[in-house]
Amino acid sequence: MADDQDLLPSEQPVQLLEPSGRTVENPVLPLPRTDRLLAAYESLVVGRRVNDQAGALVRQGKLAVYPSSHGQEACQTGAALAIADGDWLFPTYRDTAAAIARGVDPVQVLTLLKGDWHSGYDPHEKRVAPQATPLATQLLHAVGVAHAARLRGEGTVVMALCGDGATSEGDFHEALNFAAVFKAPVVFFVQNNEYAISVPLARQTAAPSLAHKGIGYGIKGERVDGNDIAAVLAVLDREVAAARAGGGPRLVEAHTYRMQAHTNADDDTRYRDGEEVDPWYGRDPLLRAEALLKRRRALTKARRARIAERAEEVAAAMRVGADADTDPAPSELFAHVYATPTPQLTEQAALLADELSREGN
Amino acid sequence: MADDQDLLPSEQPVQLLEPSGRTVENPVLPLPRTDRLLAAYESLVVGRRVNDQAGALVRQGKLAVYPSSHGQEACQTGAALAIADGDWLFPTYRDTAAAIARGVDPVQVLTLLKGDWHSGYDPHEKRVAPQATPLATQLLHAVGVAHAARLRGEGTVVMALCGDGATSEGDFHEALNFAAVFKAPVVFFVQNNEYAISVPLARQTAAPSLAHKGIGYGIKGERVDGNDIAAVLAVLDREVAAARAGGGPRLVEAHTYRMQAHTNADDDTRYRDGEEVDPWYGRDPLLRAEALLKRRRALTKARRARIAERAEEVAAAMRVGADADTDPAPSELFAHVYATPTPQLTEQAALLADELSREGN
Amino acid sequence: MAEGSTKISMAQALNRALRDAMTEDPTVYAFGEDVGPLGGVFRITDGITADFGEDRCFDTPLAESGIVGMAVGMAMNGMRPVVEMQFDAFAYPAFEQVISHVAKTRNRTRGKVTLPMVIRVPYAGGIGGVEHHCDSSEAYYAHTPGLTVLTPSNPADAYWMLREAIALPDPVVFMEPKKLYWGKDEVDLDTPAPGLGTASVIREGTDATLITYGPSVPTALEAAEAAAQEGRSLQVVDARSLVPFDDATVCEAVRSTGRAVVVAEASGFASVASEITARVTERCFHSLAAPVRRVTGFDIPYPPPKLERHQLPGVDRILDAVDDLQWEDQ
Amino acid sequence: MAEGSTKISMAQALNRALRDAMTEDPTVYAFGEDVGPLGGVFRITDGITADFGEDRCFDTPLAESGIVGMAVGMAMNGMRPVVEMQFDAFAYPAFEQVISHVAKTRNRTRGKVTLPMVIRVPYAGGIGGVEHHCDSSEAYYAHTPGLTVLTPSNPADAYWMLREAIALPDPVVFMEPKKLYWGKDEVDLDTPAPGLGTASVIREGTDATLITYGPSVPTALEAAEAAAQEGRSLQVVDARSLVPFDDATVCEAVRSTGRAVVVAEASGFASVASEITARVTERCFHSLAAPVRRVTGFDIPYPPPKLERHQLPGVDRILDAVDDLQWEDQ
Ligand SMILES: Cc1ncc(C[n+]2csc(CCOP(=O)(O)OP(=O)(O)O)c2C)c(N)n1
Ligand SMILES: Cc1ncc(C[n+]2csc(CCOP(=O)(O)OP(=O)(O)O)c2C)c(N)n1
Ligand SMILES: [Mg+2]
Ligand SMILES: [Mg+2]
Repeated sequence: MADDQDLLPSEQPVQLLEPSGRTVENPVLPLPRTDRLLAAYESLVVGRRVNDQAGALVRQGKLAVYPSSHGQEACQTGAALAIADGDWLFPTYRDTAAAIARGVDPVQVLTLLKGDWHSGYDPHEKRVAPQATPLATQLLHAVGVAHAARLRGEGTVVMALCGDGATSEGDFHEALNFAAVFKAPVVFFVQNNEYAISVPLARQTAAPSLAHKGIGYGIKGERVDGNDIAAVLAVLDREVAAARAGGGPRLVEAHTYRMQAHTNADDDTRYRDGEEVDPWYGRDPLLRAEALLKRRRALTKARRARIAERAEEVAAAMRVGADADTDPAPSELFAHVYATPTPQLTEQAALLADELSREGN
Repeated sequence: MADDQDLLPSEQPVQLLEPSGRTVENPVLPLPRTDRLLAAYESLVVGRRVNDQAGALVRQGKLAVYPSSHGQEACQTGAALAIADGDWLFPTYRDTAAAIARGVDPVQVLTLLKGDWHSGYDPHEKRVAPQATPLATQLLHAVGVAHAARLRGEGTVVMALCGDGATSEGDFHEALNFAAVFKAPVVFFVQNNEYAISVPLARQTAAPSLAHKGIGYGIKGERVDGNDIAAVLAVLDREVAAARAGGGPRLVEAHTYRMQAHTNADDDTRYRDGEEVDPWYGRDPLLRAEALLKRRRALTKARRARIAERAEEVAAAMRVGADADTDPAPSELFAHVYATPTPQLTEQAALLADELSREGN
Repeated sequence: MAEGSTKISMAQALNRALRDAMTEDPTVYAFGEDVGPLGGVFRITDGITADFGEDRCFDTPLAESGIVGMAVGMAMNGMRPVVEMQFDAFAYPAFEQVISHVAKTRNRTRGKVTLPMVIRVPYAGGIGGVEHHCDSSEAYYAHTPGLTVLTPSNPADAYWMLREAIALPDPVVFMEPKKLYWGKDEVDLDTPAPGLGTASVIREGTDATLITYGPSVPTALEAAEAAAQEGRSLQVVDARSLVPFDDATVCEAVRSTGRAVVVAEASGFASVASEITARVTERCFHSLAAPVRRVTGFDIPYPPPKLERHQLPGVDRILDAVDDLQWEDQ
Repeated sequence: MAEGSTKISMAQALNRALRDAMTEDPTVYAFGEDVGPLGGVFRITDGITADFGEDRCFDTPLAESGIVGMAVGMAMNGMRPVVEMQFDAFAYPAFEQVISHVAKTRNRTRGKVTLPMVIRVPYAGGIGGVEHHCDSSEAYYAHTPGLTVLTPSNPADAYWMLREAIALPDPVVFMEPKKLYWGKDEVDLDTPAPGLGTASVIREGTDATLITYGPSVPTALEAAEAAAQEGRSLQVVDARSLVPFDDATVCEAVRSTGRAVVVAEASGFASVASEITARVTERCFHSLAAPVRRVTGFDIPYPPPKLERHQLPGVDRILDAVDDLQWEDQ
């Protein structure tokens, strides 16, 4: 049995960059290399642009719903960049930017947001699971994917995301426990953004931190400043490597903040003050990364321009995608329920087809 | 937020009595007073007798099923004796001896074991919830009872029992979390008897101990030698007092061992060796308590005789109860589904009554 | 609550019912996810925490089994919890608590422990919701002995049925058709409660009977209106209470017309609509001029927003079914 | 598996089916509570860990949502998990995983992610089990689009149906009537599989049709035997596959006799029996001389052992229902 102290998280969330962008000395975790930080910065900019663009499309009535990760882009980016191509990412409904950072086609993520279908990309293509809505349920799927890979002797690691609220669900518990018992190579990455819709963290847990949940499963817990991309990357890199090396699962809690309402349908003025939100603008993950890269003169004008251009390309694609007529055919309703439709579904599909033909569709 | 070290259990399970019955010095937890230990000893003897008698009745075909707590009597007794009359006990299917130690009529517990009805005592009478079968579900009920009492300003504490296997269920997690967030006065008392039917503890958890699960909820965890009645009482007394004083919930793990098969229907030779079981005979909770009390000359011959007599009375009552014709009336099937039977049930009851009258019943 | 008749939405009616119950009975407590300061994602508990205090209406950690399980304990200990499941599909984590305890505790204890509690479930579709937000889950509960399952279709019923549900000594699964939350209607608070377990003939008619409930009620009424234009007189029955089921009212209605269509949004297979069809047929067989037809959701997962209209029983689909009722020999 | 015909129990047949599938397909994995060294509380996985190794058949921590959720992930990643829920009521903690993921993943991903997995559920009563060990939970699954729900009634069907279930590219809830585990019968392994989704006419008859499945099949056969003594010829259909449902076979049978009784152990309200009654009536209305009758469990929680015989559809209750089929005008 592990010495229990090794399983507890560090006393404070790991931080490698102050909000000002100045670096923090850390005896064990070095700052990621500059080219990696540059790539991460690009992903942050794209992520922010995705959030802004989706928000605008919602306001224009072109998307049905959007849960923004504005302010959480360092978590989104870090989760995607810390894993290798053969690994898997398990995102939630809020992790659109993570899926895009992982390479999922931004237009394909619109399928869900436009209300065309429940999910729009092939999960096997980039090894990104469908964005999960029922909270914490996907964590168990992540364990299953990891366990299957481990049984086949593959070196796959699974990055499984969830929010602070989701840690209260029974499935969170069962997932961490199964992963630990089976030594499944999963990094559980909790974005603690202090809210579950309107419910603040204090109503979610009385624990010293969410990372302290690890020890109860024999899992090493760690916590990190979730608005510090350098720290997120450094910590996730270490935990992914540990999981890949056969060390079993890891739990990482990122301290961040949900800057916007839960979704466009939510009114956050009913449960929090602007004064609570304000300080978080000073902790913006983009500005912080930018300040560092500028200080290191790594962010050339040309590079900035290229990054901005990429972000605009993604946004433009989203706008085009949102306008495109991608309405699904009614017959699709019956096409994917079973590999072979049941006799009952065949009858029902015929009924609908008949109705539609009479309507003149 | 609590200092995290305060929430971790002691390095070793608390022990106040060695298996030999010799006392162990403990700087913070004194040995319970002798009269209390005498009362506990009586309860241990009765508990053992209940286990033996139930086992015999099963072998005679007079009970449908019995999950024995042989060897776990110190946990059974401790759980019952550590709480006050106004408190509540939430036992599992295995905790028959605890329910009896709490004052539930031994004959009434036979109702379930004979297959007469699902539960045989009035839970409000002694404040003992029905013995729970679906694992860990009762822990949430315990939290609700405690929360209701707290809302009314009552000083009630709830002692909620479960096994090591049950700690893997989502409801265990949700119960501890709810209790912690609402500061509900619940003492969660886990009898870690190393098995969940055939599954050993190592397949249940990779944690340093089950008591290490507390910190993840902000709950103080503690562990105790579950075959040492003095330690069980001392620890539970302390935790009950803390919960009553408004300190919120507590988690206590008792290290014990399931000496017999899971139930009479189980064949434990399929998954464990006799050699594994044998050493536990040397850790018997009764012998240990007896050795202490003898050494202290507290166990007079007369007292022993009285205790033996009480145990025999209980056993005799169980035998009589097992033989009594307590078959429920078929009409009861419809009597307790709703306060007022639905029209559907009234029809169905009439159908059955008609059938039975035609059968000549 | 102020007396007399007012025009309010179903959401407001539910809010008032909860407030009135909480005012009258100090043992009524409301809790769930986001029901506190936010007032619930559908605002059913709007303002209740502010007015009744944080003890009486509060947010819980995010865990539905926890919510229902804690409610069971509170109900065991003298309280009347009213809990909210945020959406239909998010009640599933509580399934074991509902089936194995909420439904069975009275029976388990031979009536010694009763659970007066209400589980409110906003359910069904028609609001453009994404996956998991539009399930019609009533069959799971209606199939489970020990549960009372109610579903109002208008503000007045919503008010009175929630009051009755809270007052009942037994657990109620209270299914709220979320697409009807915002429709306003007169609520006359001087009218006495309808009486638990009763169906209601909400439109008279002589040619055939539409039997429906919850989200499909307005559609059935529309269909009856459209049929009337075509000279066919359809009676509409709102079952309201799925368990207990009001056989007397429903069967009397069907016998009076001799033809029936059951309309429900849930997928049809092994559903409440199957039950109504089966029992009406069993009981009214010789009064029936044609088999009872069902118009239900297809046996598919609830569709994405862009396709949901095909899943919802619509006026045309209902009228097609009515046309199928073998009128030729009339 | 050795060829030819042998007399084995349903438990043995299931064990063989699992072994044969595991031998043929290295992606088949079995896991759950106590299925490893113990071989499961019903010994369905007896000896499999020893013979196939701990990776292929293993015990999990005690958490049903975890078991099903992990199986979903393994199925996503190229495997064919076969998981055991220890008893019917202990599958409820997994309900959200089953309803919101197992049933919906293929549809969610437009067929990109498929879940070839089997959830084995020992179900129903008749074994003197205590509370929570005897639920007939098939309606919950049969009502849920996306699930295939099978239930064998004899060793041969058990063998072939489990093989088919494991081979299917979709998730199957495989309901095993635990009271039939120990009954032995001939299993001819040279006979081809029955074909997924097919009902079976297991006894010919001309006066009325008993439609049944799973635990009630032997009782229905007994009833037919008793009826024959009294000169009444009852046909018996074993539905076997609840989803998909074999309308063709069942309706042809009912039309051939003109009378039907549906026999099922589950509580009747909003059940599979309701569905069968409704659909047979819809489809065979003009062939029916009497309404389709149902003989089901009462709408009560499953009784304690001492009373369970009253809940189980018995020969007399079935014959009473047959007597009720309005024979007077024959
Ligand atoms: C099982 C379940 N219950 C309830 C919901 C409704 N719901 C959607 S998001 C949300 C809050 C989630 O909070 P958190 O896990 O912190 O993630 P965040 O939204 O902050 O990213 C809730 C209650 C759900 N999706 N699933
Ligand atoms: C939800 C649920 N799943 C499965 C079971 C079947 N079951 C009964 S007892 C048991 C083992 C429990 O082990 P543990 O919690 O350690 O308690 P013990 O029997 O050792 O006292 C199992 C799996 C159950 N009762 N409830
Ligand atoms: Mg959050
Ligand atoms: Mg145990």
